[in-house]
Amino acid sequence: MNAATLFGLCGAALVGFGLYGLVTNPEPLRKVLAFNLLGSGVFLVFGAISKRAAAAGLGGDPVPQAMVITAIVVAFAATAMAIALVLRLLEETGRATLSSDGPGGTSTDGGNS
Amino acid sequence: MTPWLDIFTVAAVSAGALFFLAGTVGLLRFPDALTRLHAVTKVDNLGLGFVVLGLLPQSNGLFGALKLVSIWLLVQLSGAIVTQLIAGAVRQHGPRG
Amino acid sequence: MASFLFGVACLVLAMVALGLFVILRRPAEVDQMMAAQLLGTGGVAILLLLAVATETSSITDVALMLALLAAFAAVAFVRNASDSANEAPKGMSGQ
Amino acid sequence: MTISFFYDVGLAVLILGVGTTTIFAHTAFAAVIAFVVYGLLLAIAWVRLAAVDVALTEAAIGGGLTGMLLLGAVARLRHAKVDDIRTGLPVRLVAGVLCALIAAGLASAILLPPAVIPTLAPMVMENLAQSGLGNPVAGVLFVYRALDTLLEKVVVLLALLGVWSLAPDSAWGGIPALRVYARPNATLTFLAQLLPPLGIVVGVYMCWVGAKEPGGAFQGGAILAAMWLLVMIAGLESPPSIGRPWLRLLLVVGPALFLAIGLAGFLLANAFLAYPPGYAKPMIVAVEIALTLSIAVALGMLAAGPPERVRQQ
Repeated sequence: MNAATLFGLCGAALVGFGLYGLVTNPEPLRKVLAFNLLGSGVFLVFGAISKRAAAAGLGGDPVPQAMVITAIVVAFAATAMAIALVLRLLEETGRATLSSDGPGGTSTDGGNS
Repeated sequence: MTPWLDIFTVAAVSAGALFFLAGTVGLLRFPDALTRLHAVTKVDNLGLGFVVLGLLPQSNGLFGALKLVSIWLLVQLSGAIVTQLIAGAVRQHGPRG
Repeated sequence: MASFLFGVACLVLAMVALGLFVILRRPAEVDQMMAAQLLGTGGVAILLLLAVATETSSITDVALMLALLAAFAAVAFVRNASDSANEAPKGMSGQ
Repeated sequence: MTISFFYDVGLAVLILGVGTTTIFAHTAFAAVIAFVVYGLLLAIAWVRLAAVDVALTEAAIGGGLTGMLLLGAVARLRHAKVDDIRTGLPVRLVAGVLCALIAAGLASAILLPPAVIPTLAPMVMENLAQSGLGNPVAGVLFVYRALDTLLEKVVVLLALLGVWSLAPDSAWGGIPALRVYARPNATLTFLAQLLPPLGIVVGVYMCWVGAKEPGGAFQGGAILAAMWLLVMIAGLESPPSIGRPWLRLLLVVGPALFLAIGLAGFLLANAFLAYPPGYAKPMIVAVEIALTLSIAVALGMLAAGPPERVRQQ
């Protein structure tokens, strides 16, 4: 077991936790956090794939690394958008919740892209 | 020459690690927020200082050594100011904040 | 020398982990604000040790970045706490 | 070898622990703090994956800017009415099992690598010399996958437009609702006077060193954005109103220059986004400098949020 496998497994577990938080947590802000966790788990899996493909004197394959850099910036832009939506929701309705039909309806998930 | 420099590195870096240990003990054991803050910032900064001192002979060239020292200075400065900020927040809300 | 530095990095990482464990479990927000501070020193020490141990000088740049942004994050934490205190005195959770 | 393995295991466990804290923490504030710590820890982990460029980006964006953004939201949502709905136990159980299955699927993809591991590293290194760059990641970003990088800038601008358009009509053209310190604080003012000059030097250094070593426009821009936000939070400079011409000019100068050079590629090198031989490096450096400015302004405005107040002239 080397570093690549280890952090890849760590990334896989983070994807699981992030997805769980996204599905079960009713607060929109916490959903955004969970979505970010999910995303960074995927990035770590990419990192493991990049490290595994080390060749030509490099520590890792630069193509997945460049993709992760792009993805981090895009994830930040999406998070900013999601947060702005949550705050606008609060301004309009005075509540920070996604369910409109009372208890039980927590499966709708907006605000994340 | 080189073995002496290596011994110096080992000694200073070990001293730095010891200070990190002390800082964590303080964080665990001290009774209130202000003393814990003190343990985290002051002792850990000293630990970092020793680590940087120990790494100086191993760094590549004068530029690398200067960079190490300036990182330490940056951490030292920003750490000191941020600690003041946190302590101000503690005072505003009472010591148990 | 490299494995010694790695060993020290392990030790510092363990200390940071222990500190974070304690800090994140304490209910008072003031304690939680120290988390960024802890990584600002401990994380920088780990990265500098790794930079020399693996002979990759660019890791020093990551340490520089971490030092700058840990201070930035700490400011954001304090801003948040002082905001909430001004708006609602009961906003802070007691111990 | 063994000692570095211990280190990796410790770091992975710590990241998992802090990551789960962001999901299971009781208060949103604790969750966000854990997320910031998680971002800074990930930067340390990326170093171990031989991805120093990613580590720099993650430290700047994951640790700094995202934390700033989320903390602002926590402060506003603190007094919001939250319906106390809890997801029922059966739903949580089913979700847990399904999420564990997905994680297990990903883990098996990691544990069972293909017989021949695909890699593009040799191709990148073969062609890197032509571009005159020394950093393979910068080479991928600005030469082989330049279209991705260009489109990403467009995405960031579109997200900014989206955030701005969420403002009520009456606030259009106003200044962003960035939360600042409620009262002047001498310590913070001192920090905001001291740190930004250092940060600007580091940002410019990151941008400049990016052609040769890890670093580049993203990392430099993110640092500059963080320093700008620090000055605005401390109240030394109020956020600009979104209608300011210089703001809009800075926002588009990077993507516009990139696009112009891309279109010039049709004339000079017979392909979109191709660089004429011999001029690749100066062109890329020019694009990087313009992009650093645009990214800094765009990220800073994204973190500052939609416009709220109209006064300020």
